[in-house]
Formats: sequence, structure tokens, C-alpha cells
Amino acid sequence: MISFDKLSVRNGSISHIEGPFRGILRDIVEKEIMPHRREYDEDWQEHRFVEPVLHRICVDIGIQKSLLPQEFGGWSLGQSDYMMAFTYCIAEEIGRGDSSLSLSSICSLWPLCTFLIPPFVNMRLARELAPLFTGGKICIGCQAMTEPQGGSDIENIDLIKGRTIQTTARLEGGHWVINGHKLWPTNSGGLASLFGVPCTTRPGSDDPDDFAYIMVPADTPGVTQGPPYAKAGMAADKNGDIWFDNVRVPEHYRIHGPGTDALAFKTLIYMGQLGSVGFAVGSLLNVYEILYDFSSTYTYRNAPLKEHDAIAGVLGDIAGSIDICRMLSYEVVRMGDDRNKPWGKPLHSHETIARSRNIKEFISDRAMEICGKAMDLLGPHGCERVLDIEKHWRDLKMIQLWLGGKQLCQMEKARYYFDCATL
Amino acid sequence: MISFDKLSVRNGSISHIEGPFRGILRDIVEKEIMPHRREYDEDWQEHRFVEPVLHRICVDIGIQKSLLPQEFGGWSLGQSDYMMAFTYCIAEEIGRGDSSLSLSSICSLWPLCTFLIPPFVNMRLARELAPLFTGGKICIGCQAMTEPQGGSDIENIDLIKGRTIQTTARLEGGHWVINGHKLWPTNSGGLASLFGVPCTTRPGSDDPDDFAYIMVPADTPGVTQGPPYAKAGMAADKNGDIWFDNVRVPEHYRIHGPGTDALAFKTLIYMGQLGSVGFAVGSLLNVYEILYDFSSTYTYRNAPLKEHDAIAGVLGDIAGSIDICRMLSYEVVRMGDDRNKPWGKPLHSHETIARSRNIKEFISDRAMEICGKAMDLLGPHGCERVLDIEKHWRDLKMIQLWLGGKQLCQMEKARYYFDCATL
Amino acid sequence: MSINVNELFPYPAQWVDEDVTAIATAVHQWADKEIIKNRLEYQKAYHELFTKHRREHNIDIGFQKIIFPESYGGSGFNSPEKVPSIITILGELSRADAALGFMSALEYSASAVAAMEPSVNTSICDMIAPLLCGNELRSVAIIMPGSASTGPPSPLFLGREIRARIKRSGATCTLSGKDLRPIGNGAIADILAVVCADENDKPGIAYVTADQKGVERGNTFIQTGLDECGNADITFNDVAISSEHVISDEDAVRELYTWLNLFLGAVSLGACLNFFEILRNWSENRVIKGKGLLRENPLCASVLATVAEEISLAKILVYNISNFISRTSVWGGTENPIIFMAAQMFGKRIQQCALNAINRGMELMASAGYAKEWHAEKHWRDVKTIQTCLSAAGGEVPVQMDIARYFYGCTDI
Amino acid sequence: MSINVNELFPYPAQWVDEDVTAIATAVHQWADKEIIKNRLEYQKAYHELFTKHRREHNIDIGFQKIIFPESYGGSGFNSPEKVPSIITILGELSRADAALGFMSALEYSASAVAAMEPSVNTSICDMIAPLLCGNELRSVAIIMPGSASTGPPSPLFLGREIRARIKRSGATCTLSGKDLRPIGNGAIADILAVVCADENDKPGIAYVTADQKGVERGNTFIQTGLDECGNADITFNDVAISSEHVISDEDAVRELYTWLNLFLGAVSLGACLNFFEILRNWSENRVIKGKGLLRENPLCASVLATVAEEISLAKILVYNISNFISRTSVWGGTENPIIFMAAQMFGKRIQQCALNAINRGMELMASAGYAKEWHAEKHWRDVKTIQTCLSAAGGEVPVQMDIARYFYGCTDI
Repeated sequence: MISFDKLSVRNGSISHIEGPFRGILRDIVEKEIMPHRREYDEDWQEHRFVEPVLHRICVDIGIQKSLLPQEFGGWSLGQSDYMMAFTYCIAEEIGRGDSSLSLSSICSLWPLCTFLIPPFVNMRLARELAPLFTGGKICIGCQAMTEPQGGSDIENIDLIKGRTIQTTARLEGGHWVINGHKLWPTNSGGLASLFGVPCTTRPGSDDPDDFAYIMVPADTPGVTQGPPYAKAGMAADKNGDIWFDNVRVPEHYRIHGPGTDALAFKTLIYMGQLGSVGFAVGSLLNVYEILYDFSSTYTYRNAPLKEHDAIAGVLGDIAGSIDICRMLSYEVVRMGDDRNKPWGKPLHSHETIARSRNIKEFISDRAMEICGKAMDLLGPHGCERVLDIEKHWRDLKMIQLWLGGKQLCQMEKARYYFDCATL
Repeated sequence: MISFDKLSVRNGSISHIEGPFRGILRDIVEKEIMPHRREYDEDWQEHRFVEPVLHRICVDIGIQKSLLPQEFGGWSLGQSDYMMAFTYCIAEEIGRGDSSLSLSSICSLWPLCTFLIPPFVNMRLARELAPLFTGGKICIGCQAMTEPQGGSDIENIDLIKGRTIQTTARLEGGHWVINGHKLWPTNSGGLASLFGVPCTTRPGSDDPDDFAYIMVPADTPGVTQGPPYAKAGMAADKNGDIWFDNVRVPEHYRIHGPGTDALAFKTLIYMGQLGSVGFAVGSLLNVYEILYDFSSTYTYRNAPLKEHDAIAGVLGDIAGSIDICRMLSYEVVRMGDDRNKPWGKPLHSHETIARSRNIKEFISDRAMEICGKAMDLLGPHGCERVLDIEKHWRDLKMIQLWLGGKQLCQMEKARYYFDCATL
Repeated sequence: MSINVNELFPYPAQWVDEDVTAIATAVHQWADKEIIKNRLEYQKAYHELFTKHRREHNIDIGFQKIIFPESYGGSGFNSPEKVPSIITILGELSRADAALGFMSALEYSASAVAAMEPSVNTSICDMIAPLLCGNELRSVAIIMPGSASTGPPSPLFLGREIRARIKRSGATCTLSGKDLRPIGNGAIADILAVVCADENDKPGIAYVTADQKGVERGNTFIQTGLDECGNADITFNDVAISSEHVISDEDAVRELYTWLNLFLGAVSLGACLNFFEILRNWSENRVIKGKGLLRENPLCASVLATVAEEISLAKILVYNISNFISRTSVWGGTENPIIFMAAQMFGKRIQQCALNAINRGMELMASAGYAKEWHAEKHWRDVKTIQTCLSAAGGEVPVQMDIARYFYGCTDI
Repeated sequence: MSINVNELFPYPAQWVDEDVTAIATAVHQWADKEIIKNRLEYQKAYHELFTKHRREHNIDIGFQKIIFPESYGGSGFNSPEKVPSIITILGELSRADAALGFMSALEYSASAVAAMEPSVNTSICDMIAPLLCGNELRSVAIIMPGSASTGPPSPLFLGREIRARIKRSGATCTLSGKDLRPIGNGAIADILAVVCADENDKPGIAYVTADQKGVERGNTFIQTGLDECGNADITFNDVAISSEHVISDEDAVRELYTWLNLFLGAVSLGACLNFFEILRNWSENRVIKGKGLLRENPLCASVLATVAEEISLAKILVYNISNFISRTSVWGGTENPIIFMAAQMFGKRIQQCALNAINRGMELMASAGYAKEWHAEKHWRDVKTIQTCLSAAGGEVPVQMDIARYFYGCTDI
């Protein structure tokens, strides 16, 4: 067996605790996740197998408190200059075992990124919500963005500017009254305890001041969650409908206020790309391991596949391509962790968003190619569940499609690199 | 006009002098190279236009002495931890104007890399040859590797181990007597003053001890250079035949000695990849600029091309892809400049060679795609000399094909990532 | 939908019999009514409805027997000119459900080797026609040369390892082989067509019924797609079969590859055509950027165009392969090396086009692309499964070696 | 070489007349003898030999006039069934030198719009046939809709800007337009076919001779390839022409695109076939890794296979487009939208395949790939030049929009 550490690692620009932390995660992945991942794949409705391991990651290892300030029991990751490297390492290591598990555990923190990463910090909200995450009970967050009519419209915030958001927030007696219907977010389908909800305070407006991001505990009266959808893959992540029917939350559950909410929301776009490349590369690392094994044992012309020049050529391309994906995902990391360096850019900057989308799009396209080719190399074994490559293939497709998919990335790139004025 | 600095720059890991140095180079490229590059393209035989500008780069700016130790009048670049970043920046900046000019000026130093980068240093040879490069006269080096029968065999050193080298070196009275025929190296065709010549001291042997790398001044009796070949592109680089007919050079012109020569020679493989990605990315940066301009002025449906969603999608992909190439080329830089870091690997290590080949192959394939697509976007203007994209296209193809081309890269990758035993 | 997806995509329409066009239209309309308009119900009671529909077509309409001569109770589609018609039917079945088409394609491939003119193998037809022309649903599994992770060196068919062996002894022979991976249906097949090598390492095809003593199936495994075509490895423990049920002829193995490439090409094409309908429907109804239909956005339109182009290419290739096979006056029979090579080369490309069409189209559907509800993802999984089944370990490489042998006269690869 | 490259690549051979097969064989043998075996001499005296050879074929054999009816002194290849034959001839010419084929392809495209049955335009034939059926070598340039960097909004043909205008005044009209970029031959053409728009922005095609007053050529510019087809921008300063020499019909513009895609597809295919011969030759003679021929190395063989596959695909597509056009009983004439769309869609793909074949093949030739001596690089430059000439500013996008309109009913793109 090969160690995937043969692939590029960004030595010299990661924190000193990343190494040992990776060791812990790798241990859990090898011993607790990999032996059961085929069970998770069938467990999309009940999460009988999924929930215990989510608890292991979020509570026992403790990543659910990582973003919170130390004074409230967290790890202050949001204030560190290695937050992105750390997040990436979790996404990658767990993604290697099961990208949907990686997704649901990491996306749980996604809404918190809007108010725990400087400069967009809301300490009052942090203090108030911290006990949910630090008390030894699992607390799953959900960034409830997409709406039935809109597809990727909300993410396309620079263009659409919130104009199409149908979920409304009305201030009434010190409370926000929220009405609307969201669907598809990670960790919906009954899993989440806390929602982050993009709303409009003035329907149809494209004024950023009217964009509000409001935290809504799932047990608030008026919140209803539908059952999970059946999907091609990503079974450890539940997706469903959420209805908000005159849901009332305190006024200070809006993360910042007019204008700032929209900026803070944009940081989520970057974070989404970071997570995506982590899940994808994690999967790819495992594809490499499986392929290494298969091509060393299965044969063509009575020799191992990898000893045939032409097949080796394809194998070399696959591994080289995975290595390139891993190098590039570290670029996404660096872009985020350099945000406070003299040459750094804010997470919500056009540059950071466009460039991270560029890499995310590249990696997810490449991942589909690589994984598809790997399946082909396995021939009639490629589609067999037990070899696990096909599971990665189904999961990777979803990574490619989410977050507005390829076309939104292309537009973002065109706007950034070519200064398009009318797109 | 757009600045290509909008594309990724590796801030924070380059030397402090790189910025100003890039400024000098950019100035020369804009004022002295770009206005004349179409003339160079026709000047492949006589080099009437090429030689003055080569002099400008090698002598006036002085890059021909950069590798030499300071005590012999050089810049001690070979001993620095920013040698690769610096070399890359020259390759890229000049490559943006004319990749063949970049090629001939940088490859001039290629043979010197075998004995001026620690741990493979030969101070006696450095002292002896330094005056050629520091005296204010142009001195062009040539790494005379390829032989008629062999194609990429000599570069494929891990496999072929010098077994197929036909150029022989025989020790006779304190001199090496060299006989053989080389062809195609950069800066042959009459341009070079100094050759670095891979020879065998025992024909047919695959013992690394029998591999000798010997420096041969071009004016040594018995050295004959043929005229330059006609090629698809890269006109500022002359390629031709070189015959060595009982050529005698002093014994100490062999760079190190048995075994070490082969290791030092391997560093050239890495350096070749570094230069290649620099030339290619330089070309691509200019393709981006030309495309920015064209798509902002030429129209479809009576609006600039870049304002059409579908065309913008292609433009975004092209720019994003160029940006990715630039990020990856910095990985090649880093891999070399980290060679003395705790996690670094020697330039001649299997890891460095395989990983840099991986990136070089990726970038040159991508470059052909990008440049081809850019030509298509220009429609009937794409093939027109005056827009300069087609020149880049012809040059980039040569970058893709040289140094053993794609197949050798694939084999190297397969051997490295999959531990193939018989390839 | 108001469009007719079959007429929309250009192909040399003159190659298909008018009679068959009528049958195809009937299947098309049935698929619209029974399956395509009722995907959710079909999903809910999948196994039951699948079997019901399979029976309707294979037994009630009689598709199971079409390839056999009328003298065997078949429909007499066993002449090469009928080939474009057969793929038209396969395409229509697969438009409803690729698994329906896939099962027929395996049956047709194994049957065609035995029943297709001019060289009808009566012994094998005598054995399999009664089963396939009867009133019971039957399935066929095919075991091609391929890789395994263990075992001694194997005889080769163009580089691919043949892992089933026969040993002759007069009029009978014994078939052996361990854990062989069929292209599909391994867990359910009644008839097995097995590429095997004899004592002299000469390749051939043995036909066996699954109820023979010594035929042992492994566990059914879950696959990416084709959920109804349960697959399992098969072991032959010295199974005794009649020597007449073995075609000892390398050309027959080539022919089997040819049919598989053509027929599975038609299956993937059929699945793609329904995917196209789903996507077209989506593009006509989805609003993006808060204004305008998806199809009217030029960037989305360019992706839509790519989908159509890939499907067009797949269709052209499917019909052109069928033309090579059916024009025996121009090309001779399937023993002509150009036919085997062209079927392999274009067959591989058809699968790539089909998968690429779906992959790109899914991009525009976002979560509807991967939600089971929309059914796009089923086509995607089914086509990928077909593609991998069709390729040997080593992916495209074995076929590339076939191409290189043909075009460049390579002898050692 | 002992192989016949034409028979090697599969295609529906029954579509080509036997008569033409004989002519094609003659051209093939001539190309072998006069050009392919003497590339270096041909390179040295290129301009002179090119013109000599062009004359031999166009005048002595009579290819320049083949498309015109016999009543005009032509060879009567102006019926759709002859189309597969025409492309066979174009392919053979291009195998010798793509520039030879390219010049004929432009002539045939412009002529076919006027001369091809069933709608022969006698006025235009009266004008151009005497020139093209005479004893002088003639060249044709075609100006399609396209982009420019300046100017007021233009009328559109399916999104592409028409930058030439006609203004009618009774039996004559004036043609105007500044710095228009022809597809090729701008600097040397005798006849110009110009897509233009009238006062009502309705598209059409005007035929003009280059000696007309007010026709002004810009400087000849250097291009990547097709060195003999000197190109230059053309300006029309209110050129007076007969109204009968303008086809005011959007269908005619579609038809012109159709012919260009088909004929230039055949040209690129022809160039590729010679590239294949060069590569095959290389693979049979080059030793690598100090042992064994290049073609016997599996990795190299896989690249060789890709080259053959891409060329095969290009060939299948060229002949299938020609079949759509020639089977008027199935598809009707070129006014059928499926024909325009298929020609555009497959025409684009043919160029991609051709270029990809050469690009990949060059990989194996290393410096012999880019050395002028080996001639591979000429094919590469020529094919790329054809590809860009054929596409409008915006690359593939305009064609993708055509595809999307056809398949999805888009109206706003």
C-alpha cells in the first residue's frame, strides 16, 4: 500500500499542529470510517450509522467548537492565520474516507463563518450560541441558502444582489419575523439544530442594505423541516425542504446589520470553495490509493496493469493530475490564510472569490475526469460498490454541481479577469 | 489594457529584488522586444535582429554571469535560495515578449548548472571559464545532448542510463578526446561559444560511472557546427548539428568525475522543466493580454465579445487556466528553491524530477489548448501574424515537444507515483 | 414534449426499414406513456414494473426472439441488413430504461454470434433458441476476456487474458474457471456465453446454461447503475458441455466484441435521448438570473449545444457501425478486420460521447441533476456502468492497442 | 508505403461513384510521385511548383470547372449525388497540399450556391462560369459575416455581424463595406462572393469580380499556414453590380456555410491523411529506448491509435455530411434546417479532430514534428489556419448558438 503523502504537501506554510491533528483524523478514518462507508451510502434516510460517527468528529474530536473564541470554550480558529489550512486538512482527511461525512461535519460550521472570522465578528451572538456547540452535545449548523425558484441566484450575489430572494424578514417588536421556503442545503432534512438564513428585508430590492443574514435555531416555532431527498450520492449529508412560517427570533440574531451582512455572506462563498476542494481532493487521494492497489495486482498480458507502458501512461496522468489538484487546493488555503498579510485580500473580495472559484471549478472538473478514468481502468470492476471508486464518482459529481456549478464559476472568472461590464 | 499581474503572483516567497528586476525586464520587453518580434520570427538564419537583443539581455543586463560566484565577477545565484524564482522570472518576463529569445538567453546558462549549483560545484572550472562570461562580450552556452539515433533517450537517464550515448570521450595524455555527433540543441547552429557535452567513456555501458559531462569551447579544433534548421517556430533559437572530431580538451573540463557527472546532469532535467514552464507561462500571459484587448474591441451581436455570456465563459476558462498554469509554475520554482530546506529534495532526486515533469507536461498541454482556443476566438484574425497569438502557438508546441515530450513525462510520473518496476 | 427526439438528431435514415420504424414508434409511444410520464411511480415499484414491462416487450411483443430464424420460432432478424433495425429497437427500449435495453443487448450479442447469417451455428441455436423463443423471460450473461488479481499466466486474446478454459474429450468437454466477471446479469442469467481458451490456448466461445452442474454464482454485488441487471462472479467447476456448444474460432470472439460494441452503443444512445428530453424540458421551464429561460442564456445554450452535439455524434457512429456490418457487399462479413476495429474504436467513442453528454447536461440542472426524482442521474449511472462493463481492465488501452495493430501493423503490443 | 491510406479508414464507401474513385486514384498516385516523395524539392521552389501543379489539376485535368453544368462548359458535377465524389477529389488534392484543396474548396463553395441543382442561378453562372470554365487559373475569395473592431451596429445573420451592405436602385445596386476579412485568397482572388445585407437588413450573397471599380485590397498579411493563399482585407467603395448578381436569400447564406463546412472538412481530412502516412512511416522506422520500433511501444501505440481514431472520426463525419446533402429524397435540399445545423456542428468537429490528430501525432515525432523538413508541421499550420478561417470571432460559440437554436428552440440567443 502506498501513502498518499507521496503527493504534494505544502511544507513550510502550515501550522505546527496540523501534522499531529492529521494523524488523529487519519486514524479515525482508517479504523472507524473506511470499514463502514458502504453502510453510510445506504443510510441516507435514517442515519443510523452516520450519526454516531458525526458525533465522533464534531463532539469527540471537537471540531464543532473550533471556530468559537477561546473565552467561550472554542479554539479561536477564526482568528488564527491557519484557519484555512486547518479546515482544509479536516475536509481532505475525512473526505478521503467519505466526502459526505466531511461535508456534513464541516458545513455544520458554515453559517458561523459569517460572524466568527474578523473583521466580521459578533461577540454577543458568539457568546449566546456558544453553549450549543461546547456542551458535549452535537449541534449541527445549516446554511439555508437556496430557494425553489432560484437555483444559484443567491450565490450569484454580485450580479443578482439579493433581488430574487423570496424569504422575508420583517422587524416586529424586537424580533425578526421570517417567512419563506428554502431547500437543498447541506444538513437540512432534519439534521440541523441551527440555521443561517439569507433573507430580504424588502422583497425585490437589490440594495445590499436589505440583505439580512439571520440565525434561526431549528426548534423555533414555525420552522418545519421536510424529509431528506434521494440523491445520486453524498448520503451522509441530508438535504430537504425548510419552511419558515412566521418564525420569530430576537433582533440581534441578525448577524451584523445592513450592508455588513451582505459582505459577511460573501465570505461564505470563499469558504464553500475551500471546503469543496478539500472534499474533492480527499476523495481523489483515496482514488489514488485504490488505483495503486488495483493496478499493482490486477493484470493485463499477464503482468500487473501498472507494468504496461500504455496503462502506466494513463496511471501517471491520473496521479499527476491528482497531485496538481492538491497543489492548487493549497493555493485556495493560502489565499484565505494570507488574508491579513500585506499582500492578502479579504475573503469577500472579488479577487478571492473569483480565484477560489477558478480553482474549485478546475479541481471538480478534473476530479470527475480522473475518477471516471480510474473506473474505466478497473474495467468491469469499476462500477462495483465494494471497490469504493464508484462512490467517490457519485460524490464528486455533486461537488462539481453545487455552489452554482460550473457556469457561475465561468461568469465569475470572466468578470474578474476580463472586467466584463454587462454579464 | 490589462496588467497581467492580475494573475497569481507568489507573494511572500520571492526575493526582495525580484520586483525591481522584473521592472527592468518588462521595460526592455515592452520597448525593445515586442515592437520587433515579428522580425525575429523571419530572422532564423541570420539573426541580424536577434543578436543585438541577445546581447542586451545577456551582457547589458548581465544574466550571463548570474550563476557565477561573486568572487569571479558573478551574482552567486547558484548558491542563493532564490535562484529558481529569479530564473523563472527572467524566463517568464522575456517569454512574454518572445519565448525563443527567452529560451536562447536562459539556456545559454544551462550547461553551467552542472557545476555551479551546490552540492555539485567545481570552482576550478568556474574560475577558468568565468572570464568568458564576465568580460563584456557575449558568450552563449549550449547543452549539446541529443544524438541522431536517440531522440529523448539521453534525458531518459534513469531508464537508459547512458547506454545509448554514441559520443565518446577517451582520456589521452591529460586530455579528453571527444568524438561524436550531436544535433538539435538550443543555441547550436553556430551560436554557441561553449558546449556542455554528455559523453560515454565506455560505449554501451549503463554504469553511471561511465557517463561524462565535458565542457568544450566551440573554437576547439575539431568542433564543427552546421547551419540552423528550419522550424515551425522559436526563430531566435538556432538548432543544428555539431560534430566532434577528435576534439581535445583538458582533463579537468570534465565537470566532476565518475558517478557525480550523472547526478549533476540530472539537475539539468529539473532546470529544463523550470525554464520550460517559464517560457510557456510568459507566452500565455501575453496571450491573455492580446485576448483581453481583442475581446474588448471586436464584436459579436454588436457588443464586445467579452460581453456575450457564452464567449465570456470561454474567456473566463482561458484566463482561469492561465492563472492555474502560473500558480503551478511557482510550484516548480518552490520545489527547486526549497532544495536546502528541511523538507526539500535535491534537484536530481526522483521526486523533484517527476513532480517538475508533471507540472511541465501539464502546463505545456494546457498552453496548447489555451492558445489554440484563443486563436479560434479571434476567428479569421487568429492566424494573422500581426496579432502575435499564432507565433505563441507555434512556439508553445515546441515547448510541449522538447525534453522528451509528453510520453517521457508520463513514464516518469508512472514510475514515481506507482513505483513501476519494469517500465 | 412536442418534438420527436428521433427525427431531431441527424443520421442516415435510409438505413432503417420502414417496418421497423413503425415498431419503434410504437415502443416510443409506450415508453412515453408507461414510463417517462410516470417516473416517480416507476421508481417506487421498480422491480415489479420493470419485470412487467420486460415481459410485455420480450414475450408479448416478442423482442426476445427477434434475432432467431423463423425456423426456430424467431422473427428472422438474423440477416445483416436487419442490423440497423435492431439497434433502432434497442434504442427505444433504452430510452425507457437502459436496463431493459442492456439485457436485450446482451441477449442479442450472444445470439447473433450463433444465429446471424451467413454462418448460422445450428448446434448452438438448437440449444439456446428454444429458451429464448419460448414464453419465459430469459437473461444472458457474457464473460469476456479480462483481468483478475490472482492466478497463473493465461492465454491471451489480443492482449486480454482468457480466464476460462475448456478441455476437450471427444464429443464433450469440460469448462473451468474461477470467479469470472460477466459483463452483467451474472446473478440472474439463464444462458452464459463464455470466452474461453482450449488446450492449445486457442480462443473460442462456450455456451452453457446456468443450471448445468458445476456452475456456481458468487454473491450479487451492488453496482453504480443498471440496478435490475444483478451481477455476480461465476465459477465453472469442470462443467461438462457438448463440444458442439463451443465455437472454437478467434473470429467468433471478435464478432462478439463487435456486437457488444454496437448493441451497447445503441443502449447508451437510447438512454441519452431520454436524458436530452429531460434536459430540454428543464431548459424550457427554468428561469435563471431572475429573468429569462435557461435555454435563452447564451452560456447555458452553449452547454446545451454540447450535449446535443455529443448525442448527435454517438448516433452517427452507432448507425455507421451498423452500416459496416450490414453492407456485406462492401465490407464482407464480421471477419473483416476493419469491422472489428471500427466497432471497437467507434464503440468506445459512443460511450464517451454518451457519458459526456449527460455529464455536461447535468451541469445545468444543478441539484435536479443529482436528485433521483429527476431521473437524469439514473441515466448517468446506467451509462457509466455500461461503459465500464464494456471495457477491460486497463480501460481504453486494450482497444487502443487493437486500433494501433490495425492502422500501423504493430505486432508486439 | 505499401498501404492504401484511403481504404484503411472506414467510411460508407458505397456513397462514392466508381468513376470518381478512378480519378481520385489518379490524383493519389500523382501526389505520391510529384509531391509526397519530393517534399524537399517542392519546398525549395514552392511558389513555382505550386502554381504548376494547380494548373495541371485545375486546367489540364479540369477540376476548376467540375461543378458547373455541361451547358456552361463544366463537368456537370452540379447535382447533389455528386457531392461525395467532389469531397473525395478535394481530399486527394489536399493530401498533396492543403493549399491546393483549400483554393478549390473556396471555389466550389461559392460556385455550388449558384450552380448546384435544383436551383441553378443562371445570372450568376453566366457571370462566373466563363471565368472558372476557361483556360486560366482563377481564385475565389469568400467574405462571410463576422466581427470588426469598429463601426456602427450591423445587421445580423444568426448573431454574426454582416459588414457588407448593398443598396438597390433598379437593375443595379451598389456594394459597400470597409476592411472586410475574407476566409482566404483575399490578395489574389478574381471572384468575390460577399455575404451582405440589403436596406432591410436582409442577408444575401453578392458576386463580384475583383477587377470591378471600387474594389480595393489591403496589404497581404502573413498567416500561420496556407502560404500560397495570400489573404488581404477588402474594401468595397460603392461598387456597382447588377442586381441579378445578388442572391437575396437567407437560405443561400446558410447554404454557403454548409458547403464551406463540408468542403473545408474534406480539405483538412486530406491533409490529415498525409500526416498519418508521415507518422506511420516514422513509427515504422524510429527506434526508441535503444530497442524496438516506436510503434511497438504500447504508450506510443496508444498515441498512434488516438491519431487514427481522430482521423477516422473526421472521415466518417465528412462523408455523413455529404450524405445528408446528397440524399435529397430523405432530407430535401440544403434549405432544410437540419442540413445547415449538421454541417456546422460536424464541420466544427471535423476541424477539431483533424487538428487533434496532428497535434497528438506530433508528440511522437519530437523535433521531427516541428522541423520543416519532415513536413508534419506544414499540415499542422495549414489545418489550424483552415479551422480559424472557418470560425467567426467568438470561436465555437456562434456555431453552438446555431446548434442550440435547432435542438432547443432558443429564440433570443
